[in-house]
Amino acid sequence: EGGKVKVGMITTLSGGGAGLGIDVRDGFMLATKMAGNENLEVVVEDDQRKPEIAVQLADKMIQSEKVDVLTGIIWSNLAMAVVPAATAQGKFYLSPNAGPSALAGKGCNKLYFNVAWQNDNLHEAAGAYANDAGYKNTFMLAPNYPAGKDALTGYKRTYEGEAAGEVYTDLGQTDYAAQIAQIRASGADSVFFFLPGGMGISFLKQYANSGVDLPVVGPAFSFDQGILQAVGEAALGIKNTSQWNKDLDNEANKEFVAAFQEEYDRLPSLYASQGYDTANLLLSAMGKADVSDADAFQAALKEADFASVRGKFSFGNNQHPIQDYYVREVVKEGDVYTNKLIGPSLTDHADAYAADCKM
Amino acid sequence: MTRETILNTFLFLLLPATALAAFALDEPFIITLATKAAILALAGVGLNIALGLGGLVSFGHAAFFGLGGYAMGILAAHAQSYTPLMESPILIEGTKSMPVIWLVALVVSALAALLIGALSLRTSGVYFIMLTLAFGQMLFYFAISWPAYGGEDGLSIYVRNGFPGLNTLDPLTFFAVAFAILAVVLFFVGRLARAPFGLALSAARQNAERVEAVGLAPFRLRLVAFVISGAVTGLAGALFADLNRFVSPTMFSWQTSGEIMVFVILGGVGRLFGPVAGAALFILLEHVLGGLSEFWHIYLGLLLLLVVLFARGGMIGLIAGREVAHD
Amino acid sequence: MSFILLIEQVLNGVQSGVMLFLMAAGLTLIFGVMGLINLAHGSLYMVGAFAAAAVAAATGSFLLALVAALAAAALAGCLIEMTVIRRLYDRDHLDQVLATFALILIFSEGTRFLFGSFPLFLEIPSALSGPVMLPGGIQYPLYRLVIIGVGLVIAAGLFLLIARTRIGIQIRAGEADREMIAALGVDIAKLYTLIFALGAALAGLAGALVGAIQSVQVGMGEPVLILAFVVIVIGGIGSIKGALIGALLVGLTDTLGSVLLPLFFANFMEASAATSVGSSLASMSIYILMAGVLLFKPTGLFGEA
Amino acid sequence: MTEQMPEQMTEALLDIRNLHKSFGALKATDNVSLTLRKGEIHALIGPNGAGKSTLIKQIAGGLRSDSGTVHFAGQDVTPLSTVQRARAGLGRTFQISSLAMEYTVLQNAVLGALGQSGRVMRFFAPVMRQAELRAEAMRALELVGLADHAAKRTADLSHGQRRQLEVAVALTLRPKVFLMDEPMAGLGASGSKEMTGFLDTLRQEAPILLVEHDMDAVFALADRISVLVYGQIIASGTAAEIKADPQVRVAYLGEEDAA
Amino acid sequence: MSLLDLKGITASYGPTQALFGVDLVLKEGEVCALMGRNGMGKSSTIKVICRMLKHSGGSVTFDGRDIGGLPSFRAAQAGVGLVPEGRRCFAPLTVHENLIAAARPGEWDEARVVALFPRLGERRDQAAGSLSGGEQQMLAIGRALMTNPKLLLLDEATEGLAPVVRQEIWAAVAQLKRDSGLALLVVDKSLAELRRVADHAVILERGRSVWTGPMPALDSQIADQFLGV
Ligand SMILES: Nc1ncnc2c1ncn2[C@@H]1O[C@H](COP(=O)(O)OP(=O)(O)OP(=O)(O)O)[C@@H](O)[C@H]1O
Ligand SMILES: Nc1ncnc2c1ncn2[C@@H]1O[C@H](COP(=O)(O)OP(=O)(O)OP(=O)(O)O)[C@@H](O)[C@H]1O
Ligand SMILES: [Mg+2]
Ligand SMILES: [Mg+2]
Repeated sequence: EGGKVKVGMITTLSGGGAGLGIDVRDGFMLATKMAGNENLEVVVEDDQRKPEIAVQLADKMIQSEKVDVLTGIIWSNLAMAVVPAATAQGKFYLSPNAGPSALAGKGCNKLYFNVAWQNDNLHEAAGAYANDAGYKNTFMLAPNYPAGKDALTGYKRTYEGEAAGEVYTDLGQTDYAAQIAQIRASGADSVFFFLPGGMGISFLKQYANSGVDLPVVGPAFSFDQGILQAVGEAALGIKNTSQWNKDLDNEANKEFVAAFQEEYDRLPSLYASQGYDTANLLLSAMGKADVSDADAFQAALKEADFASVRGKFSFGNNQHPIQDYYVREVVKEGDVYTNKLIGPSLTDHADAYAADCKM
Repeated sequence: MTRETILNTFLFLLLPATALAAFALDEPFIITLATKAAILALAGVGLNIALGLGGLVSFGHAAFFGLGGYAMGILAAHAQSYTPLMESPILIEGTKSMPVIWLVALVVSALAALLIGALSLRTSGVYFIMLTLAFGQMLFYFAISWPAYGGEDGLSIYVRNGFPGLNTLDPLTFFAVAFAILAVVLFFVGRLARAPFGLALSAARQNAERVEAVGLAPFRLRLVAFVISGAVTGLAGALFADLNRFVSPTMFSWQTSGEIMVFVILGGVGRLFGPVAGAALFILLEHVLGGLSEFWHIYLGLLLLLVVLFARGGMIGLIAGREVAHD
Repeated sequence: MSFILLIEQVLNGVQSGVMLFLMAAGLTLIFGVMGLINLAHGSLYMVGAFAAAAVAAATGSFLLALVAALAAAALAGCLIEMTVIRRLYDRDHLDQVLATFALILIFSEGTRFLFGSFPLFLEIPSALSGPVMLPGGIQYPLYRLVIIGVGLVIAAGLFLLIARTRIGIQIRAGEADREMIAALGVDIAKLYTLIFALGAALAGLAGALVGAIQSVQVGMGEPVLILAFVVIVIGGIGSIKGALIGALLVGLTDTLGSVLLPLFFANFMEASAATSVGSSLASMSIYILMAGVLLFKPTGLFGEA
Repeated sequence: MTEQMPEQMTEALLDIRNLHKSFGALKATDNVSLTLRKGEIHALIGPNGAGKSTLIKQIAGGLRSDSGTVHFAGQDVTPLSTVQRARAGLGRTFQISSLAMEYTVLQNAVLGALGQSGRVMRFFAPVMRQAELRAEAMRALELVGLADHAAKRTADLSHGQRRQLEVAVALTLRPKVFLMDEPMAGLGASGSKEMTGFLDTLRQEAPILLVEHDMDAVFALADRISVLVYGQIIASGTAAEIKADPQVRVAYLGEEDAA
Repeated sequence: MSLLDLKGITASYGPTQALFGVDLVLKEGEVCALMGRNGMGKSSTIKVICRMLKHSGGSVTFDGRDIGGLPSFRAAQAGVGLVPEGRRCFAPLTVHENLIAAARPGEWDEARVVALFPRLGERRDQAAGSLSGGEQQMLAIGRALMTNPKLLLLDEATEGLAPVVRQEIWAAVAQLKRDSGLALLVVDKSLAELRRVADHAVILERGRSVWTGPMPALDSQIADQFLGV
């Protein structure tokens, strides 16, 4: 059953942020290797984190490589550049990471599946955790770009307390002394921040050294396996929210974590898990339908009939995940900083835009 | 015919030949690459007017490239959503017509170049480089944080804009459009370089004191050159956005300015066809090396280094000889 | 905003200015004095940070890490000066831009090849960690005070080197007319290698010092590079004093802009819009500052025509 | 020779009144007044650092005067820029050659002709094919004796040849007045002799304010000589008068004056 | 033994050959006049001696050793002092800084240079770029003397100087010749002055040394033939 499928993976493999793309790729390739399905062919290209390059690679994949399915993009702005054009040309797109709201609501599409989360989800989970922890007055911090604004919106959607301050920093900012001083003076009882990549590392190091010791919460992005070692002790004990952790107790996850370490000699990250799930979703659909029959293949994907490393996993009407979100804590295991699962934050959570999707 | 003329003709024909071959072999993506090369070459030709003829090292040409791109993005986005750009005092509607978009891109980037040039040209040398960079960065940050047109996410146009009587969705047709524009601009720039204006401008680069002493104002010459240069690069920006059906603030980034500059230097500063050679080579490298190794930037870097150190006068200089031809 | 907070923010501005100065000092030395636009200066900053992180991880000593940063950056500086840079002194700025741009590509991807794609860990030594109490009840990280001190010492040292020593005179003479100073018997090539290495070492030191409180990652040098250029242009190229003043101006504008502008807009706007508009303007503020300075003084505050 | 000229010919074409320029405490020019009449060569001599080049720059517009006025062809040009003054007909040569080095000799001369023609904002027709400009440029090159080198790159000229080209470019401007800062400098003995002969004929085209240290040339050419010392004119008169002036001998000519 | 010995020097600027065979011998304490019309290769010869221009054929021997392969700073250290055509003072540096930039110990120090050119003392802290032309020329000579050379190359050192100063410089040259055993190679357009100070002369014509001989032998016929005077 099911014919050949050619997948085009466009992801960030060089320059800043390459670590994320490499993890998604490695997770994805691990799953395909484990499945050993000869009908699946993957071509990988590096988008250098530039939207224009991503668009051109998509054109190349579609026009020259004649792929059936696209995947791999890490960043929302690149996804916004590629996804509408790809689906307009009748190609499936499976998102292993980015989940911009525009593609979840009005802009949803039969050919577009998100296998990670909608962008707001982890922030919503953080807001829910803040309520549980009894925070009443949070200081919020994010970079001044659309995803940053979405982050604060998402947090405030579930968080019920007051805002001690809302601050947007420069994208790529490296010094947070001014913001930390504001936090100190604000009378907040907690801090929520969304600062992906190097920005988060800088913030955490400086925060730890500043003498301010309010509790901090944030989405998993600043605490992921790839960068935790660089933050070091400054991250210890911090709570963060995620839909996955390496100690999640299910068979698929155990197998994945073991196989990933075996194959690549490092602990898997959130992004690797998402890449892995994306591949398994695709493989599950390939078992059921032929990609040339778009309707059938879409239906097969939507069933989400695969063993997710997150445990239960299903798609909502807008083809975005309905899944559980957890609180994790940064701990040190031997020499390695990593996350420990603390407990659930949101269960069977869908995103806020699903209602706008007319599909 | 000099060697440079032969080389130029060859280079010039290389692009359409590639596109046609790709068409014959049914490799539409190669046509897209050729189109990209033509458009980026156009941006480089624009920069080369300021850089090569005028000696104005602008590190902020991304400003015009981006403005051209956003002219297309904003007009098309409004046309796409059927919302007017402005209702009072006069009604301005969006449009999906390429000629109108080009005109707007030209005018907007020319005006921006007039403003930026009038301010930046008060300085010179490195200060000029940095001031143009500063203006580019201002626009970059503005575009990133201005939510109305997508901020950092940029703007997607789902269908390419139209040109009366042509099917621009067809890759070959769109290539032909871009190439025709490049050809026309090259012709005019070629004339401009040998015209009185070109002689005076180039003299102002070599020795401004001398130009003043013969009764010509270097500032005016440079400003006019900067405006023409900005407008051409702006037009390229509009085409580039149409090629990708997408605009984003990266078009404004300093790396974009740097890349346009790389085309020019790679090909040969002040050579009419320098940017064409430079852009084509760059895209070829990106395409070929990018496929070879994750670390292809190392090879690209080494190659660029070799060109600067050992092929003075760029690729064209290497092949056609160092001296820029004089009448 | 309370007065104490304002003072603290001013201190933050000064501190970030001094951090920038560490970077700008080497750049202005190379750029102003030798007339070379070195875009790869940011790469040397990165080399310093990576060397420090690697040595700190291996030995656990921050002091050794700093030494390693200085040595590695100086070595890298010597190496590129002797292989590449010295062929660029007589070229125009364009060639320099392209060649050093190429060096960025090589350094960045080379570093990634050696150290992988993930950020490295580098921490401030425990003796310098944590806050201290300043008069007036301001809690301020000790490490940042140390950076301010180091920066000012380096500023003074460089100033003396360039303005008062014979080596300084020879360097400046070489910038004016390289061929002539050589014809008078000065081995300018060796001198330049030395100066380039010194500038590189300063960048490496900056990378290590700053890397301890930021993220040590590939590409970390580029944003700082642009800022450092802004600094030396505001201050006037080639002037150490200018670089210091420029760095402080940029640091203060950036810090205070990001804090005060949103507050300012909140006076006549709804809060979240004010935050957003204020932050946007703040990110442009240093460029506006630079444009403003150059419009009134086309060669920077302390630059010569 | 000025006595024989008709009245309107002797009226001052260039009239400099009370120019001052200080650099800090140094008064580079101090209340300098000078006139230049049609058909004459007025030489300005004086020790090094006396302020001659400063004065030329003040007249040409490159340096703003602290006070004083420059009248040119009956018009007060004091507020005008260098460019405007050049357009008005002030042709200038530089003490240190200032040319477009990448251009050929001919192109440099055409540039001058172009500046004079006022038709620079043309973007289409090739400039080197424009017959009038070429003719004008060649005329100037022939006058200074560079016609044979027209196709040579300026950077490849020897020092002396560059001096000649400097004068040629000034010629193409068809100026009403020449300001020449040391045109003989760098010309060998034979070159100086030729240049002297040439300037002698040039005064028919336009009068010359000549700054020069070559006394053979100055005494052979000048109708009037003014001596500038420490920014002030200490003497003014014919060659014979100046040669005899003891003050001038001490300050400038020295004792063993060859002339 | 001769201090400087050029044999059959040829040299080019890129494709244009400037020197086609120059022979020149100079002994310690001697003054040699290098003459020729404009563009005949005087400056190029000077540049070959101080290694600013690489020669393509022939040999340059200085102080008993072949300096043909040395970089220019080594030639200077060996004792070649240069006062270049066009002065080339370091414009942004002060007069004082110009003087000490490349100074080497010896009998010439700043005090002695200032005694020779008092005006330099008056302008000690002024930027060289804003000096008058003549002042810059004095500075260039002073700067070369401060390196305490064995051979001083003077390329049009009196260009643009007032007659009084010119006389001073000629007097200084004569004094150098008399007192310090310094050898001088002088390019200048004043035949009269060269006759007074030089021991012998070399005349260049189109990049070739066409006449060499003691100064008195340079009669008006030769001067007319090669120099146009
Ligand atoms: N920009 C300046 N700043 C300070 N002093 C200056 C400046 N320009 C000129 N001077 C001084 O003004 C005086 C006059 O200089 P100027 O160049 O006019 O002399 P000059 O008469 O042309 O001399 P020369 O015959 O040697 O060329 C000199 O002492 C010079 O050092
Ligand atoms: N940098 C250069 N590039 C190319 N050709 C040059 C260069 N310098 C000099 N020449 C050529 O070399 C020849 C000799 O020049 P050189 O400067 O040695 O002459 P010179 O005798 O010093 O003349 P002058 O008396 O005018 O200074 C000339 O024909 C000149 O055109
Ligand atoms: Mg003068
Ligand atoms: Mg000469």
